[in-house]
Parts: sequence; structure tokens; C-alpha cells
Amino acid sequence: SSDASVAKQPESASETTVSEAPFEGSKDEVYYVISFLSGLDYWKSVFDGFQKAGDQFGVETKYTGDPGYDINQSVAVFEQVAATKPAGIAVAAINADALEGPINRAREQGIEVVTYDSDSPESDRSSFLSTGNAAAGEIAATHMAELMDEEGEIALLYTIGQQNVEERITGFVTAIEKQYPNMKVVVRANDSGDQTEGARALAAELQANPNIKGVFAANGVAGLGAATAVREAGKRDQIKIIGFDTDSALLDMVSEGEVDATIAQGTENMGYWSMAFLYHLKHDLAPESLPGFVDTGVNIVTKENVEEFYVE
Amino acid sequence: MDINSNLNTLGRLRSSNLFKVAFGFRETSLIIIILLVSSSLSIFSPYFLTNSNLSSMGIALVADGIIAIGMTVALVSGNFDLSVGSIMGLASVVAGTLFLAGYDIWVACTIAIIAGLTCGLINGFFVGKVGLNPFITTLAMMGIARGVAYIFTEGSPVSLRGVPEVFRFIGTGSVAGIPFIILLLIGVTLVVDYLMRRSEPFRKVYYIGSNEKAAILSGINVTKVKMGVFLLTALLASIAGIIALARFGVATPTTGEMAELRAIAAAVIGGTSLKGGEGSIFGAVLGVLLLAVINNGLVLLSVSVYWQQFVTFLILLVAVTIDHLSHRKTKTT
Amino acid sequence: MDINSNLNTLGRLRSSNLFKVAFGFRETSLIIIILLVSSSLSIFSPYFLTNSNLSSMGIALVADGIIAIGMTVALVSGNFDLSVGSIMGLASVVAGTLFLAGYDIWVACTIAIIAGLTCGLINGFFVGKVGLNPFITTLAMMGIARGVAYIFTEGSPVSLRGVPEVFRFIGTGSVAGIPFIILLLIGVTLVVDYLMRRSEPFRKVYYIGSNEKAAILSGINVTKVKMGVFLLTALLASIAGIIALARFGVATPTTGEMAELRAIAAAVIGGTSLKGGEGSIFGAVLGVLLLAVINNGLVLLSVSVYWQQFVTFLILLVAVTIDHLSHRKTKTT
Amino acid sequence: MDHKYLLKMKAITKVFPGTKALSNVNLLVEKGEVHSLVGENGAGKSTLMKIIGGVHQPEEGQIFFEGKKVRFTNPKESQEAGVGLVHQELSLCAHMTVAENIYIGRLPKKKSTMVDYKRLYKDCQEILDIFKVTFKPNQVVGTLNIAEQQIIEIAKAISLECKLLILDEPTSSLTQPESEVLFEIINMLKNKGVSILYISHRMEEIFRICDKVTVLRDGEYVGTIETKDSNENNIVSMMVGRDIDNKYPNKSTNVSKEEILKVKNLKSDGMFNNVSFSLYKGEILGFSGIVGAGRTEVMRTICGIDGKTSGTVYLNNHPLKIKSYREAIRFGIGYVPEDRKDQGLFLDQSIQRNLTAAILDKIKKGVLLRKSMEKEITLEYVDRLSIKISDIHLPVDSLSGGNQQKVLLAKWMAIKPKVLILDEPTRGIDVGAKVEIYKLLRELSQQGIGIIVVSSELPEVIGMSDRVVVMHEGNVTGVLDGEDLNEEKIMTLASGITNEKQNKKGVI
Ligand SMILES: Nc1ncnc2c1ncn2[C@@H]1O[C@H](COP(=O)(O)OP(=O)(O)OP(=O)(O)O)[C@@H](O)[C@H]1O
Ligand SMILES: Nc1ncnc2c1ncn2[C@@H]1O[C@H](COP(=O)(O)OP(=O)(O)OP(=O)(O)O)[C@@H](O)[C@H]1O
Ligand SMILES: [Mg+2]
Ligand SMILES: [Mg+2]
Repeated sequence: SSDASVAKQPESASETTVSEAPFEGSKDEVYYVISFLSGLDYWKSVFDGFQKAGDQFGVETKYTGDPGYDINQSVAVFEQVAATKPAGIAVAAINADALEGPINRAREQGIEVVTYDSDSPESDRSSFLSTGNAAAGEIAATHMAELMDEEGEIALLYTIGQQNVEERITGFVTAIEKQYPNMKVVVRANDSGDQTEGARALAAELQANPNIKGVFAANGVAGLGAATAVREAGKRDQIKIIGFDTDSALLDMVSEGEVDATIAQGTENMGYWSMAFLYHLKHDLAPESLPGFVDTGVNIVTKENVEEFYVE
Repeated sequence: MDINSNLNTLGRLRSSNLFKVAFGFRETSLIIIILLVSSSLSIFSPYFLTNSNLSSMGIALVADGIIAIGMTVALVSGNFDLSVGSIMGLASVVAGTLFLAGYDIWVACTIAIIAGLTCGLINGFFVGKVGLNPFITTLAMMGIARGVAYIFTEGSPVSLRGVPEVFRFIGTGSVAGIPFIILLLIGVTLVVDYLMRRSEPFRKVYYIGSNEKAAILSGINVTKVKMGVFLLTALLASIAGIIALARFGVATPTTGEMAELRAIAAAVIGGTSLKGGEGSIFGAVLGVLLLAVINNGLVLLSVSVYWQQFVTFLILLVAVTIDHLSHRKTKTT
Repeated sequence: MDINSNLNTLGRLRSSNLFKVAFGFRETSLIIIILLVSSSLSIFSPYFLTNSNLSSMGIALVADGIIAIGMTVALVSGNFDLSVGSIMGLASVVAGTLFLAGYDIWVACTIAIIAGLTCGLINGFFVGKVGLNPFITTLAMMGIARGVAYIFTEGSPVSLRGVPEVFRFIGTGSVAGIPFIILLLIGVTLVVDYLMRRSEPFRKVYYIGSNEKAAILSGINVTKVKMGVFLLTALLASIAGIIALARFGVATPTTGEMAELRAIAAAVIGGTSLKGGEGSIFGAVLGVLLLAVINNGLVLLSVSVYWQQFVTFLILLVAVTIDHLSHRKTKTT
Repeated sequence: MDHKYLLKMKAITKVFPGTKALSNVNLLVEKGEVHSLVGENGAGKSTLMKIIGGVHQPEEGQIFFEGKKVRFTNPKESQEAGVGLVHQELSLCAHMTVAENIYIGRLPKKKSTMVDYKRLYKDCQEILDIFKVTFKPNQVVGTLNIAEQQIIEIAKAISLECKLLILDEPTSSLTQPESEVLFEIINMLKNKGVSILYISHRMEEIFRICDKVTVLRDGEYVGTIETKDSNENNIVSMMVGRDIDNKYPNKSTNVSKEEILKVKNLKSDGMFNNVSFSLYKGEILGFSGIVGAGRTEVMRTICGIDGKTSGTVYLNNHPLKIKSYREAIRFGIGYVPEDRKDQGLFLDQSIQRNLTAAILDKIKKGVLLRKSMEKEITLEYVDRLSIKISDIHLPVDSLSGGNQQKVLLAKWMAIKPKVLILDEPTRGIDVGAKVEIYKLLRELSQQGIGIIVVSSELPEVIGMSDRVVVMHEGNVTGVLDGEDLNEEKIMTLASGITNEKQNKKGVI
């Protein structure tokens, strides 16, 4: 992300400005949160957080997005949402450049815009709230190093061409290369967004590379596929698996020890603070400027702490 | 009496080729359906008829529209082309990469289009000359072209910084308030529609689609016609790719995924038969429009994302059925 | 002389239907291709012929195999079914969700299969009774079934905690060292293959695929047959879904995406004509095997992930061409 | 009510969108009689038969079968009542075996749902034996030629063991020997008490095998007469509403020695060998032979559609060097294929598009087609061949068989050929139309266009051609003209009776 100024959750913001009942919005004030591959479990807790904040401010919140992974469709959704003149939009930018224009045009119409999860740095969005996928990848790398005693071969399983996932991978790989000379990424396998395909690809890789000691599955379905592939190869005891995201299925696998750990991004935070930021911007409650980047935090989920991450 | 309805079905398959007539029907019934959906939308959402909404809808359907036009020609010739989406992606990636490599943007685009045409040529060769089945050939090309796009980009998007304004204009500019690319789509539609009805090469497309043997025995060079067809679909797909590049200022290897399915769906909605010999360019574009309106509606009525896919295709099914039955009625009376 | 090659092509289309013969051909030429690829693989990679590799490859292709069998029947009947992948996903999601809702797993599976069959019934109704085009109908069902899967799960994967071992056995167990699901695939293949060649209801599938009008005129209830075909494809797809569930212990709404394209490709590689009337179950399964071997090979030879798609489909194209030409030769002499 | 009549049709009316195919037509068929139905193309014969067959339902009128009032709503019902219908157009499953086609819809089953193939092939063989054909029950239909396929259609109907057998132009794609076999079978069935409705445009056949003739004209019932107290001319005049004096135009008087086309030792492995003949200016050259003679193949080879092994073709004394049929057309050689549905017409395309398919480069200007010119040409030929249509934009398959054939002829006359080769040109065409076509071809040949006619209808070949080349199993066995040009001589040559044993290729 371009902006260096990293702030921790800015409650302080709420004390500023003086208008009677500044935190009572109206129901006809609509805020949208937009994503791509919108059916994914990953976004659900984002919206939960967004909604929570929205309810606190007493405003209307809506979630939408392109069910597919198509720039054209994503842009269309954003523009069509903008056409309904909402108070604010929080968008996960499927692609930085593609959304630049649409975001700027929305801002010109007085619609507040923040980005979350995936940024569009050159655009006029007021702020970017995210774990930083690269950062999350780094953290996964560090934990993988612990699990593997800092040595051995690693396989990566992920959806190639999906940008936010590619960023996690980059983060992971650079960290390994920089900090752990005895660890080596030997395999990159494509799950094509489907656990069956993921299992197929990784299974073959495990055959070709008998020395693999760790697997980093950088998105939800990848984790599920990886667990099966490793089990079917009968190598569960030799291979460490780190997944990504916290859908119930993956959490189950962690608690049953089929997966060693998974990465929990602060998705609910992303949602909550996106809404909070948008509201502050809309009502000029914020001090001079809101932080341009908010790290929504990332956690490593293991057998020990897994129970905390189940959402009701 | 299903036996009769069956015979009718067959009867229709045959007699629904009374061109002018079918042409008339298709358009009218489809237009009516679109108007119905739109008007109900404009009732439920005040935003539907706003300029910004309509233009964003229009812009979003251009690429699909251009591809659907090519697909229709392919279907009329009794073939089809699953590789258009990948070719679109390939073209935009090639153009993007070359531009970044320092080529002039127009040179880059030309090369990109040539790359696309090469794919079309290969399709044409294997289908027309070798005699492979078009499904499997273009399926393979779909993978190959997409594969090349990945090789070019290693999976990461190619963004065009500092590309000449004139180029961005193609994708973002507008003439007399109407977005340029919409005019482009209208232009392509009119031209190809006219050619399909009046020009000699395109007439041959109908002949080979209708009865390949008879076409051969009429001295028509079937191989050449098929080559031409696949070159056309590839050309239009490449143009769609360039447009996407000009519009978003970025080329990703995933550009155009699924476009082939949407194109075929649109063509079929527009009254093109998968059996060949029959089809309407205008209808196909209307098909694209219908799909776009439906998608737009889902957003405006903020239908839950988990329901969107279900609703879209349900409406699609209903629309096609209504269209189909309306024709049956006009036929059997 | 392209005109002749064209006529030959046509000639072949007709005469390549000498069943027994074509049957013979298909199998042999395809088996040879598979053996060639495999043997070259086993030379370049010591791991290819290892038990674990073969079995993991085998396990991975079962779902595709079962779906391809259904697809072949659909293609022989002159239709095709794009909804199989989604139905697979739907079935596994339904079974999973119901189990978590406290149903006995077998009850859950039964209901899941019924859900799948319902989709098939709807396909059959619109194609067979209403007379809609199978492409558009099953495309719509593809979206609808997938949509329902999303509605059911709200996008989250459903994992089966504490499901009875016997159920997991379906997906994970093995008999005499051979994984159970592979045996299952072999079983299904043999049965359906036999039925297609010998049983009266399945012969009707060939009749309507070969000449629907003739079938109608001789009093064959085409509607019923089509219903049956789509019920079969749906049934097999649902079973594939249940197997996936038993194997992964998890159901995701994305399960089975793209399975339809792989199935059609496999069927065509196996010598099934998209024009209907001819096709080989055994061939389709060999087609799936070929694709699996290719996938496996790319990994064993550690081809870059960005190159894999390109290489896969290139090989596919080459394989199909060789197969095709080998037949032409055997024909024209 | 009396059971003298097996079938009674009273005041049948059938309307199709755009056409009134039948208006109160009557038809009475006695048990065990062979009853012929005649009429011009488009008179409504097939439609009437399809009504009996349960394919169409009439708007008005009653049908009595075996005295009982019936209404067949689908083919199955009519089959079960005992009606066997052989449609005019072949409808077979090309991918499937002969046996499976003959027993379509009623494959013999074992206790399970499994097909009893042993029995199927046995039963099928028995039926095939009646026809004395050489192909086998397990052969795939797609590999058989039209004549053989037509026989399968007939076998299908006969195997129903029906009470009423309807044959809609069964001989249109048969050659003499098969026709003979068919007539034997018809006699056999007749003696068994089966009634037969027989549609044909070949008068001599009708007088040979039919007891009664019912005549239709433009969908209206004209009358029914006994063949014994009637003759060809008055049936024809009932059909067309006027007298047709002489059926065949006079033979050519001015055959010059100028060779338009000369074929020398033409050979194609496996099909025919050393075929040589000449086509002189001003003559019509007939080709006769039985199925499998290879006439079609010779013609296709001359036109460059199929490759030749050796030999030369001379056009106006210049060796014809062509690599494809396209070039042949440019040299002015037109070939009218024998199977109009499969190879000739674009059934779902408009009459106009069919008619101009071979002359696109004549009517194009740049890449565009001259709309008005295309229309003119179409109308010109529709008029010249008096094709019965309401609109040149209707699809060809809405026309009756005969009119479809005329469209095909028009398509090839439109290329203004130097040599016109016609394979079974009058297949399914009514008497009136035939006479027009004979006249037409004669005119063309007088204008110096070389005409070759392959025909399996002996009276026709003899009537219209000046000389006839006879082939047998890929060899020219003789060329006949003048006095020698008669049925006996042709049949002897055609069946290759030199000292060679008989029953080859489905010939008795
Ligand atoms: N399915 C149909 N739809 C519309 N019109 C039809 C259809 N079938 C037949 N007709 C029309 O009905 C009339 C009678 O057709 P029919 O085929 O019965 O004539 P026919 O006596 O059999 O002629 P032919 O001797 O050429 O076979 C023709 O004008 C034909 O165009
Ligand atoms: N479609 C076909 N497929 C395979 N063989 C064929 C086909 N058509 C014809 N033949 C074979 O080619 C040879 C000559 O064909 P054909 O019977 O047409 O000769 P012909 O003298 O033209 O007879 P016809 O009286 O039918 O014109 C025969 O052995 C025939 O069986
Ligand atoms: Mg008729
Ligand atoms: Mg012939």
C-alpha cells in the first residue's frame, strides 16, 4: 500500500465535532460494501462488521458484488451502485487501475469511498483498510518456519491470476527467501478456485516432490484441497499445512488437526471500520484527515485458539 | 398429444426459417420481453432510468455484444467458437505487455490483433481443413490462448501508465454525450447485420450451415468459408480485448473468462439455431442487452449476492420459454 | 483437394458409424495414444509408475469419469447437459447441509440425489416437452443449481464433523489395495456401457439421436426418452457430488465447476459425435484418463504452473488430431 | 355397415398455414385390392396418407377402418390398427443397423429390458430374404445407397404385418430389378388379403399392378376408376385437367458429329473402370443401369467431385484439367445430384437462396449481392419451370417433392451450362412436370447444350434419350440407339448377362 501512516483503531475520532446527536444517522442514508467473487465466505464477516457499525449509526447497509471474477462486471456493479447515489461505498478493488476511474467519478458525485482488502492506491479513495495481503503472507511464512524448524521444501497451492491471492503468495515467498535460507519454495500449484482441482494438482506435486515438508494453501478452497491431497498421499505426519481464511470448514480441519494452522485476517474489522470511516467522512466528524491506511490485524489460528474464531 | 407437439417442434425447427417472418418475430417478442423487464425495473427502482445507470450498463455490455456478433456468424455456419473469451484476454494482454515493452500503443494493438487472428486461423485450419470437430478444436484453443496469456503475464495484471489519451478515449471517451464504445457496438452490429443479409461471402455462411454437402456440390469452398468465419470471430474478440484494455487501462490474464458462454446464450436467446443455417445478428445483440438488464436489476434491487446467480438464470429460463412459446403460437395458428 | 477432403469428412461422418468397427478403432487408437504418453512419462519421471501416483491420479479422475459417462449418453441422444457440474455441487452441498442439520447421512444423501434428479427432471421437461434448445436450458440450469448451492451455504464450505466412518469409506477406503471409488467408476462404466449396447431403453437414445423424426414416426416417445436421459446425467452428477463429499469431508458451493466442459471434451475425445447417434461410454472414460495422464505428466515434469494450461490443451489438440487422422486413414483405404 | 371396405375416408379436409392441402376428399379401399392414388405434385397425396398414418389430423371429415370410426392421433395408434406407411421421404437412422431400423420402436426383448439381438437378426434376415437383397441385418444403414435404404423403409412397413400397406412413391429411388421384386411382394400380399395404397408418378406401373385409381387435383377429389376400363391418357387428363398428347418430345434430328464431351478410359479404383463415351452436340445421352452400376460415380468423377485413378475427359476436344468441382462449374459443367434432400437442396433456406446458390459470383457486385437481379433470375426460372409456389422467400421444404426437384433443376440451369449432367432428374415428379422437363431438356440440347441423363426409369431413358449408355458393375456393357433402344436389350446389358452368373448387387 502506498500510504505509510499506519494508525491503530482510531476511537479518538468519535470525540471530535459538535452537531446535536452526530452519531444518529437516518435509515435513508445508504452505505454499500462491494466485493468480487461475492459468494465467497471470506466476505461474510466483512459485511457482518459493516452491518454492526451501520446499526450503531442507525443507517442502512447493503452488500453486493460480482459473483464472478470479472473486471468488467465488477466495474459495472460499482458504477451501478454509484448510480443509486448512496452515502458511501466500501469496495474491495478487484483491480487497482480498473477501479481508479469509477472511484474518482463516484467521489466527484460526493459519494464517500474507502477501499478494503484490495486497494486502488492511485484513486481518490479516502482510506484503505486491510491486513495487507502481502503482510498476511509474511506472517504465514514466519509460522511455517516455526512448524518446519526453518528448513525443508515448501509447496504453494492457490488460485493463479487472482490478484489478492497472488499478493499473499508474493509476501510469503519473499519472506522465506529473505529470512530462511534453508527453506525453499519448490512448487506452485493452481487450485482453479475448486477444492477438487486443488487436490488433483497438489496430489501430483507431492508425488513429484517427495521431500515437501510444508504446504501453504493461500485461499479457502486450497486449504480443503490440500488437506485431502496430503491425507490421500498418507503424509499427514510429515507435511505441515497452513491454510488461509476462517470458514467453518477450515476451522474444523484445524481443530481436528487435519490442517496445522490457518490465517485469520481482520475481516470483521475491515467491515466495521470501513463503515465507521465512511460515516465520519460523510458527516465531517473526522479530524483533518483520517488515516490513509488501517491495518485491520491478522491472527494465526491453531488448535489452541481455534474455538475463538467460530462465528455464530 | 406430445407426439404432435414433438412434430410441431420439428416442424418449427424447419418452418421457423421463413426469414423475414422469423426475423420479425424474434425481434418483436424479444424486444417486448426486454421492455417488460425494463419497465418493471424502472417502477421498482428510481435509478434504473438515470443516465449514469443506463450508460454504465451500456458500456458494460459492449464487449459481450461484439463477441456475440461473431459467435452468431459462427453458429449460422453450423460451428461454434469457445475460444473467443480467451482470445479477448490474449489480445488485451499482448497489447498491454508490448506497450510496456516500449512499443507504440497502436503498433502493440496491431500485433495483438494479429495474435488473435492467428488463433482464429488455427481454429479454421483444424475445423475446415483437418476436419476436426469445432467444439473440441475451439475448446483446445480456449485453453491454449488463455495459457499464452498466463505465460505472458505470469498471472499478474499489466497496467498501462502514461498511455496516449487518444487511446484511452476509445474506452472512456464519448461523442455527443454517448460513450464512444456504445457507438462502436451499434456500428459493428449494423454493418455485420447488413453483410449477413446482403453480401456474397456471408451468404455462403448460411449455405454451409444449412447443408454442407449441398454447399460443396454447389461449388462453394467450404474450407475457405470456415476459415473466414473463425477469423471473424477471432477479429471481433481481439477488438473486444483492445476495448477492455483502453477502458480499464489494465490487462489481466483472466479478461474475458466465460464470455463465450454468455455470447452463445445471447445468440440463442436472439433466435440463432445451434443447428446452423439460421440466425440474427440484431437478435444476438438484443440477447446481450436482456442479460445486461437482468444483471443491472439485481444490483439496483440489491438482491442478495447469494441469490443473484439463481435469479439471473431463472429469469433467463423464463424469458427463453416465453419467447419460444410466443413463436409456437404464431406458428400453429 | 479440399473439396474431396471435405466430402471425405462427410463420408466419414456417415460411415464412421459402423459400430463394432468404430468401437474397435476408437478404443485402440485412443489406448495407443494414452500408452504413448504414459510410457514417455515413465521414462522422464521415475515417479509416474509408482503405486501412490497412479492411485492418486485414479482417485482424482473418478468424479469426471462418472460425469463423462452421463454426458456421453446425453450427447448420443443429440442433446447435451451443461448443468452436470452445478448439479454435482448442489448434491454435495445439500447432503452436507442436511447432515449438519441433524439428518442421518444416508437420508441426507438420498434427499441430495432427489434434489439433483429434480434438476434433471426440469431439464428434461423444458427440452423434451416444451421443446427448448438443450444448450440454453441446461445453461440456465447450470446457473440455477449453482445458485441454489450458494443460497444453501451462503458461500461457506460445509464440513462434516463426526460423519459415520462407513460414509467416509466411500470416498477414502480401498478394497484389496484399490481405492473404492475407482472400483465404483469401473463398475458404472461397465454397466452403462453394456446397457447402451444391449438394453432396449438405451437403444432408443441412439434412435432419437440419430433421427428424431424417424423415432417419432415409429411411435417412440421422444419426450420420455429425453426425460430419462437428463435424469440419468443428473443422477450420475449427484453421485459424483456425494463421492466428493465423502472424499473431502467438505462440501463447497464451487464443487464441480467446469466439470461439464471436461466431460464433453472427454466424450468427444472418446469418439462421441456432438451431432448425436453415436458414442462410446468406454471411449469417454478413456478420454478422461488421457486428460488425467496429461495433467499428471505436466506436474511430474514440473512444468511451470503458468505453462500448464497452455501445454495441456496443446497436447489435447495434438491427441485429438492424431486420433482423427488415424481414423481417416483406416477409412479411406 | 358393410365390411366390403377396409378403409373409408369421407370429406377429408386438411389445412396447413398458407395452403389448403385437402378439401373434402373421399377415398374407398376394398380388402385385398391394390388401389392407386395419383395426382400432380402438391395434389395432396402424401398429406392424405399421413392422415391415415396418424401423422396429421384432418380439420374435417371421418375415417372408417374395418367399419369402425377411427381417429389416429399419432403414428403408433395407426400402426396398431394395422396400417403400414412407407413415407415418400426416407427417414432412417443412419447410424444404426438395418435390423434396428426395420424394427425401430419394437425391438424384440428378452424377459429383461435387454434386446434379443439373435432373434432380431433372424427375423430381419427372413424379411430381407423376401427382397432378395445382399446387405446384412447388422450392416449400418448410413453405408447403403438410396435404393437399398428405400428397400429398408418398405421392409419396415411390411414387417408390421399390416392390413393396409401404404407405399408413397416407393419406386422413385428404385431401379427396375428392385421394382420387380416389389411388385412380386405386392402381389403376394394382395393374395393374402392385404390392401395396398400405391402412390406413383409412373403410369406403366399403375396399369401393371393396380386395380383402381383415385385421382386428386389441387387437394380436391376428382374421381375413382377401374384400371381395366381406362387408359393412361384419360387418367393423366383427369390429373392435369387437360390432355397431354405426346409424352416424350421427338428425338433429335440434327445430331452433329461435334463432340461436346468425350470421356476416354476413365477409371476410379473400386467404383468403375475404363469408361469411355462421347456426347455429341444436339443429342441427349441416357445412362441406364441397376443400382451399383456406378453411374453416379462416373458422373461425379467427370465433374471432379471424386478423384479419378486414370483416364481423360475432353470438353470441346480440349482435355479438361480440373482439380475441383468449382472449376468444373466455371467450365460450364453442371451436375444435378440424385439425392436432392441430402446433396441438392438447402431445405431450410428460401427458394430464392437455393436457386442462386451456384451463381453467386454472377449476381455479385463487389462483395454485395444484387438484390433485384437475384430476384429477377429467381422469378425467371420459377416461371420457366412453372414451379408451384406462393412466395420465393418460403423455405424449400414447404414445397411438395416435385416442386423441390424443379427448384434443384432451376439452380443448375441458372449456371447456363455447356454440359448438364442429371442424375435421376425426374425422381418424384408428376407426369405433367416430367413432360415439361423432357421438353426443357430437349430445348437445351437443341440450343447446343450437352445433356446427360442418368435414369433408372427405363421408359423414360428410352423415351427421351437419343442414345443410351448401359453400365453394369462399373463397366460400360453397351451403347444402344435407334432400333436397339428397347427394354429387353437394356436389361440384358444392365444385368451383365453375358456368361456371367446372375443375382449380383440385389438383382434377381
Ligand atoms: N408440413 C407442411 N406444412 C405446410 N404445407 C405443407 C406441409 N406438407 C405439405 N404441405 C403442402 O400441402 C400440399 C400437398 O402436399 P403433398 O406433399 O401432399 O403433395 P403430394 O401430392 O404428395 O405431392 P408430390 O407428388 O410432389 O409428393 C402442397 O402444397 C404442400 O406444399
Ligand atoms: N452413400 C454410399 N456409401 C457407400 N457406398 C455407396 C454409397 N452410394 C453408393 N455406394 C456404392 O457405390 C456403388 C455405385 O453407387 P450407386 O448405386 O449410386 O450406382 P448407380 O449406378 O448410380 O446406382 P443408382 O441407380 O443408385 O444411381 C455401389 O456399390 C453402391 O453400393
Ligand atoms: Mg408426396
Ligand atoms: Mg446413382
